[in-house]
Amino acid sequence: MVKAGRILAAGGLFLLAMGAARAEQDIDTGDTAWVLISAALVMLMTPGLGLFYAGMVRAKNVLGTLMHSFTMVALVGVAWVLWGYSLAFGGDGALIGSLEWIGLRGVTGDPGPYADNIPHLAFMTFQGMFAIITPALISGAFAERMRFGAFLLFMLLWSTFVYSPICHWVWGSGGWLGGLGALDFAGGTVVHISSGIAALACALMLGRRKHLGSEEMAPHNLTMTIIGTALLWFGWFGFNAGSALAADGLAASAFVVTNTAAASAALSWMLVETLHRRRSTALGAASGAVAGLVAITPAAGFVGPVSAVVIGFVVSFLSYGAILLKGRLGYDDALDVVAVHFVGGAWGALATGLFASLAINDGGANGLFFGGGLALLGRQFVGVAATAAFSLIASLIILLLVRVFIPLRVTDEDETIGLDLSQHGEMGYNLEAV
Amino acid sequence: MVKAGRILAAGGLFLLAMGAARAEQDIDTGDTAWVLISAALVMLMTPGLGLFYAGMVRAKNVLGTLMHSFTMVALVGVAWVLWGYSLAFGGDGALIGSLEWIGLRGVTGDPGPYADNIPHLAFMTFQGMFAIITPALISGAFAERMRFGAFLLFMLLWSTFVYSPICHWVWGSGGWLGGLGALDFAGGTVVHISSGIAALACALMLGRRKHLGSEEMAPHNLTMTIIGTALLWFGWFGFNAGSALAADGLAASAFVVTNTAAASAALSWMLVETLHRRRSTALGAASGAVAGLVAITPAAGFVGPVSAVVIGFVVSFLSYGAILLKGRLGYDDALDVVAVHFVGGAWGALATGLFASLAINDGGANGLFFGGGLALLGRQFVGVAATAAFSLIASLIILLLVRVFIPLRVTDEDETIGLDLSQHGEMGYNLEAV
Amino acid sequence: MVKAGRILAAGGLFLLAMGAARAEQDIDTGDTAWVLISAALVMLMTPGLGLFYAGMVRAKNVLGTLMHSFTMVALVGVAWVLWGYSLAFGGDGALIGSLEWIGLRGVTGDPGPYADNIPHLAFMTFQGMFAIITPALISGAFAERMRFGAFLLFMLLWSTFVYSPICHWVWGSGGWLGGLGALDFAGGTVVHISSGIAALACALMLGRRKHLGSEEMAPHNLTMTIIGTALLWFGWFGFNAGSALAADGLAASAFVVTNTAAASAALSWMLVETLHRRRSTALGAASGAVAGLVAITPAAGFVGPVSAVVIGFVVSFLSYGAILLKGRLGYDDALDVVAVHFVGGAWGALATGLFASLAINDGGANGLFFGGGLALLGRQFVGVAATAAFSLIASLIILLLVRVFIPLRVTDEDETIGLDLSQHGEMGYNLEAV
Amino acid sequence: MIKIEAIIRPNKLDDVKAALDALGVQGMTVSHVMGSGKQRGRTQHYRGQEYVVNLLDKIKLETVVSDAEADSVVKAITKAAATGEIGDGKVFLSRIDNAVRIRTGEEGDGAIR
Amino acid sequence: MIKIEAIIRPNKLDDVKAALDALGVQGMTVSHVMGSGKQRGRTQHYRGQEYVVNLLDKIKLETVVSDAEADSVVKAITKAAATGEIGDGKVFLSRIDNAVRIRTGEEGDGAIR
Amino acid sequence: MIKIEAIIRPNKLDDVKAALDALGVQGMTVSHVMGSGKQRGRTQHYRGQEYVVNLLDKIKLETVVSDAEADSVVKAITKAAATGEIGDGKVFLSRIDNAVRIRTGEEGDGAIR
Ligand SMILES: Nc1ncnc2c1ncn2[C@@H]1O[C@H](COP(=O)(O)OP(=O)(O)O)[C@@H](O)[C@H]1O
Ligand SMILES: Nc1ncnc2c1ncn2[C@@H]1O[C@H](COP(=O)(O)OP(=O)(O)O)[C@@H](O)[C@H]1O
Ligand SMILES: Nc1ncnc2c1ncn2[C@@H]1O[C@H](COP(=O)(O)OP(=O)(O)O)[C@@H](O)[C@H]1O
Repeated sequence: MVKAGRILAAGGLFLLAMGAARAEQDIDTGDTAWVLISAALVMLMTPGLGLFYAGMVRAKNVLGTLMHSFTMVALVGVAWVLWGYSLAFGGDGALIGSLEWIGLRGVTGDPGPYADNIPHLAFMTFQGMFAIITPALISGAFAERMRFGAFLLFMLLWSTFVYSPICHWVWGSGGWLGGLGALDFAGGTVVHISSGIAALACALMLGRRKHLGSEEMAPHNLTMTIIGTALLWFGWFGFNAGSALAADGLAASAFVVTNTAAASAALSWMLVETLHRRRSTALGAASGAVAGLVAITPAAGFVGPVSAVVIGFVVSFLSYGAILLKGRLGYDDALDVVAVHFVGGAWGALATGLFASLAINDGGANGLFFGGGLALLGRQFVGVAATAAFSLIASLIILLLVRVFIPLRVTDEDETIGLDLSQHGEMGYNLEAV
Repeated sequence: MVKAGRILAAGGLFLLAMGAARAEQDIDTGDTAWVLISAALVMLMTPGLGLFYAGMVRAKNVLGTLMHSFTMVALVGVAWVLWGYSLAFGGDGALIGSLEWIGLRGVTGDPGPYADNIPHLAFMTFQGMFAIITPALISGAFAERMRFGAFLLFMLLWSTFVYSPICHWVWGSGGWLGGLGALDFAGGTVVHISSGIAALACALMLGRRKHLGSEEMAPHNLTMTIIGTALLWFGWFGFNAGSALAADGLAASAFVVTNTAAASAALSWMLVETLHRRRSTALGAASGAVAGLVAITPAAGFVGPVSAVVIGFVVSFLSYGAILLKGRLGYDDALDVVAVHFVGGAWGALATGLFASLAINDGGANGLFFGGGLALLGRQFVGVAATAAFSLIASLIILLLVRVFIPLRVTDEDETIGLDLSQHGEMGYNLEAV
Repeated sequence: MVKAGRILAAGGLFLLAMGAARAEQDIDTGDTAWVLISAALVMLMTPGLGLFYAGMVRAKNVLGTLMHSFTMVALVGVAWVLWGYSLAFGGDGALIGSLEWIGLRGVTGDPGPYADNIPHLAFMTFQGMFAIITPALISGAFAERMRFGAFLLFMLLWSTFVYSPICHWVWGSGGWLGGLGALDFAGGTVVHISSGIAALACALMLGRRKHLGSEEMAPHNLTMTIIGTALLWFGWFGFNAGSALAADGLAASAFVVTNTAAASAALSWMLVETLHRRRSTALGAASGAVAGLVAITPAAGFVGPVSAVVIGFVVSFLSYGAILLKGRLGYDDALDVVAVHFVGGAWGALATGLFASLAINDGGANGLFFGGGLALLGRQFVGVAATAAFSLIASLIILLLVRVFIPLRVTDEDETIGLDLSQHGEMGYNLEAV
Repeated sequence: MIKIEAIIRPNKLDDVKAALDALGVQGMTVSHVMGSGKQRGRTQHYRGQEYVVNLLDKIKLETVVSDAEADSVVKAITKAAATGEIGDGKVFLSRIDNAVRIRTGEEGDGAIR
Repeated sequence: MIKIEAIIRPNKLDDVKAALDALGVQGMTVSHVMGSGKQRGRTQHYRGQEYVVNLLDKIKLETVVSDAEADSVVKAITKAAATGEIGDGKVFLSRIDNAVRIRTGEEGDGAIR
Repeated sequence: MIKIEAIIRPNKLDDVKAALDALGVQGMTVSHVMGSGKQRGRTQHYRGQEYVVNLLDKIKLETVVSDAEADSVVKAITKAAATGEIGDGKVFLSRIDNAVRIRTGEEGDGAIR
């Protein structure tokens, strides 16, 4: 798959546009500023996700849920530097990277092979933030019941053996999915489908929360969820528009469709709620916004604003439907990762095959609705299917493996007491102490 | 009115300074990075405003209040792309834009007519964030009692028939107020006066909250208000310094006076409180900071730092006085939008006529205190008066119109229960669930 | 000490790399965008710090604690513009700046003497954000018991007579510590050691909180502390990578080690907790992240990513140990400023003497582990010792002086009631009002 | 002495307090409780799922009064707290054997006025 | 009338409510309290410091019933709230002299059903 | 059995608990309440508007003890909770007809120790 026009076009057209006075290996300060701030924005998304999730759980699990995101910044933050980046982007293999950049050996402030306009380290850290948030996304599935030690081990393995390979397939030099020519601007497959389907594996393996259905499990603090949504939306500009790897017209275009799809999906989620339940909720508006951001992610650099309105509008119906379906199927994906990230990501990847247009990005392709026929749509489908299949199976294997060493679930008593006290010996709130 | 030096100077002086090697239609990556991140910053202000407001209401209305801001990002986010931008910036009319850019037809990643150094889409989305926050500002006036459906309809109409025209008058090509030569760097009239006076219309039309005065209506969570203030202040750097539309000395100057005026006004609000009530409050420091940010908005690119200290220092006395006056006049502008945004914005616009200096921005003018006489002050006054008069009348008409279809207020019972349960079927906090 | 390579290299190598077409006094838009957004990021750190601290106090002191940070943005924000910047960066003295830039006279949108690639005002405001956060850091030491008036007076004096001089020593033109050739990339001495040791002075002078040890003083809202940590981490990218004063490879390198050290320290704090208490906590992960950010601050532009892993890993053991020691020594540094900022900052400064490498920054030096021998380590030690000694003594003198005019502590009754009601006449939360 | 315990609607607290004030009864203790009874809760929706909350926010107001005052206090509360709609709440009366004012050690009726 | 006051584990509230429902007892008032007794609290750690919290979250459920019902209600609560582990809580019974339904002014047994 | 209900200052809870501990009384139930009485509230200011809050934070501590213990428990509470300033609170005593330990079904005095 082709990430941004940047990567492919790096040796060609773009440089000309940069002005003749710029030497080939020069760093562009504007592009670098944009990629660095984008990396910072994407970093902020992970604690933002923590807030988004933590607001939805019961108060006794608020810190445990925040930790599911926060510790990913720490754990994957270190692992990515030590080996993850090299496995994802090193070498030229079809299936996985190499160990050539282990410990970032040779990755410096000079431009690297993936972008000649920014420091290699900037590209590395921008990518690292994607590697951090992806496993954190999964954690919504097993909220309120996973043992902390098992969680850490699962995530370390998943990041290494699922994320890095898929990332290499799609964006790494020589990666087989990238070679196919399907499009994934900012991580529809790499980030959302991979995590969304891993969430299904987790929900199935961990089982349902105790008393689900009988006890009330209403979100304990939706204001926290709204704050998280705001930070996610804000950070997503870095996620999508930063994926242009340059501060150019393509970045602006990705920025605009990102905002538009999120806005459209927030509205349509409110609409579907009103149709179903006669009221539109704050949680619904937030959920819609996130679903819209997920859906536009693979398409961001390839579609125009009116297409973004449609992509966003449709995703809420699909994700909302998937949530209702979950109720019927009976698995406990506590915070609806499957419905939002897998369903939303798959829709976005396929929608790219419908709405992509060379008028938006001449490094992309035309989708079905813009005269491109079914070719791109087919390639998009292969991307979705391959990513989902691999991530589902590999996640199940890793969970089985972890279970050999540590039980996946907390004890019943600890689940009753909550993760905060049982796993961390803390309480989120002591609002009434003297 | 002249927005930034950028707009007017776009064809002239500025290009020379950019270096000869840059072709005339080239995008500057540094400027683009700055405008894109500024757009992201301004986007963040709207949920920040939601937090600022929501912390001040009672807990039973917290989500309803957050929704008043959050849904603006969604609703205006889509409307701006589909028609709002075109109505505000398309064509050359004196009173309103055109439909030429409807659905962003022709608005691309290449530079547009308003800024030759950045993608047209970047200019569009930066402006879109202003269009989003402006109606959200109004919502503080009718907090805790407006029906959600009526709210949405009012906002859609207001954005289309009040914001877009005023924006065109001031910043659009051919706009009559811009033609006069008054100065509004970042939206004193377009954003703050227009919304601040619309707030008065809403407060008058909706009437007072039940039991105002008899029941205690203390802010339910001032920590939320402080978080919101922090995000507003942070985002305002994009609002004001981003309005330079370039990462240059003018942007730096606007950045500095923004911070300085906010800081000065926070101090002076604490002072006036201490004089009046013998204590300075956190809500006061926050209110002062926001008032200072409002006041410096029109002046940001035209005044120096010491002037900013004065502008900020004075605004708190004016806004605080307006709040006390509200108590006497008896209208229920629940969260003091009139006092902060209309009074603060009007003071800022007039202060620009006092403190503007060609030494700061040679695309501006000299104010009264810098040897410019009364000319600029007079033009500023016309800007304030015209904007306020139009917005007040148009807002009243729209409210009357909306009322034909949907009652503006919730029922008494729903007001007692709160917006969260009655309008959205949710509760903000479930802190004590098991 | 040498701040960034930027400052020293300003006249030399760097300009060549910028491309020949750029005139010597031209502003680079990419660098300017980066420094402006970095300044905004650092601004956000101060309210972020307020949240970090306020989550740890009891609910009755939450606003008082937020005010300790928030009012610094206001107070120092104004003082820096009026005289602080001039005292820190004006003139060529060895010990203190001059009054030449008082009220920012002569500080404009053109480049200044400290950086020729960005507006002087951008440099000024970026530095101003450091001046704002430094005193705010101290406030954790005297949380829950300092009188608000005494607090304001102390901070104004400390900023003027401690921060500005130390800042001049290290980064100011002619400053004696800078002349020595020790390294402080982003403020290990200027920010963290100066504030960390001042915190000790405050803890000693104010005495212990009433009932410390007998009453439970558990953090009232750790979710707030986590939000604060997220904002600190996010903002720290501006703090450290912005200190490159350019959007270049050095900035990217500083960015990467910042994230890496924070991640590593969060993990190692969780480890040391697990070793000590068999559980890792959310407060621990947050504390570790902040300690790691502190430790990497002086080293950020001089060390590589693997060194950052080590620097971060070690700091948690040192800071955690210092917290345990505090329990033994009996002073009440309420929120552990000494352990995190003084100990972490001192370790970071010395670690720079161990891990610095010319391969990372040829404007720096080689540390002990990279073939540089003990020379740099010795210079680093002088920097730590001189800063700590001066700040400790000067802080004590200022406290004694303030005490002449205003008692430092609130009355016993006010301490029981809490700062929010007693100092500000407000309450943070009214969650259960009707 | 009689303990009067009233479960009332949260938004009636101010009115009840005013009514007691008018009788010269100032001492009272108030707490947030949740009540279930005939009154139906509002349904909430979270991501399409329905929650019927059948514990509703109520205020419990307790005041210990002398036997002589009890009757008029109950009347005042009942009048001030009533809306006529289901959910207005109850007043319960029970006997208190003794009361002590902590500050002074006074006992009996003297402790509660 | 008898007031039955039960201190129970928070996570047993739903079971107890169901048991009372089965008896036709719907009126009750519930509040969040903290209890101390034989049950030991979990220790918490904040930056290496240990806090033993010996006040544990409990639910207080109060329901006023007619004398005739009291026995079966106590039994139902006791059965539904028991886990057999220390900390299950207590039920206290005391006499209520009168009850008034605020909405209607009804008194006595008629007020509580 | 006697129910002892004490309304005390929040910051006196630790002292009172220690005093009860000294008497061997460990079982108790504590809740956050708001009290009104002679003590005046602090005024609050929000944007220049004044709020006089006349409901002040208090702690309600309930413990059911045997008739024999009641006197010493009341004395201990009164002593530990007193500051001598207005607002120290009250202790109320009332009769409990029976107590049941949910865990074991024990009744009477045996249920409360
Ligand atoms: N038998 C009871 N014991 C204790 N509290 C009760 C009882 N019955 C009702 N309540 C309290 O009174 C409140 C109102 O009761 P409800 O039956 O809804 O309305 P009404 O009192 O108007 O008939 C309930 O929410 C509950 O708190
Ligand atoms: N004498 C008492 N008076 C009032 N409440 C009590 C008393 N003893 C126990 N409780 C309440 O009952 C709860 C459970 O008591 P505990 O002794 O821990 O377990 P158990 O009831 O199983 O023996 C306590 O947390 C407290 O709320
Ligand atoms: N008659 C009463 N019934 C119930 N609670 C009371 C009564 N009088 C006082 N209280 C409680 O006792 C607290 C202290 O009473 P107050 O009159 O302020 O001081 P003091 O007890 O020192 O005279 C009040 O806040 C309230 O909670």
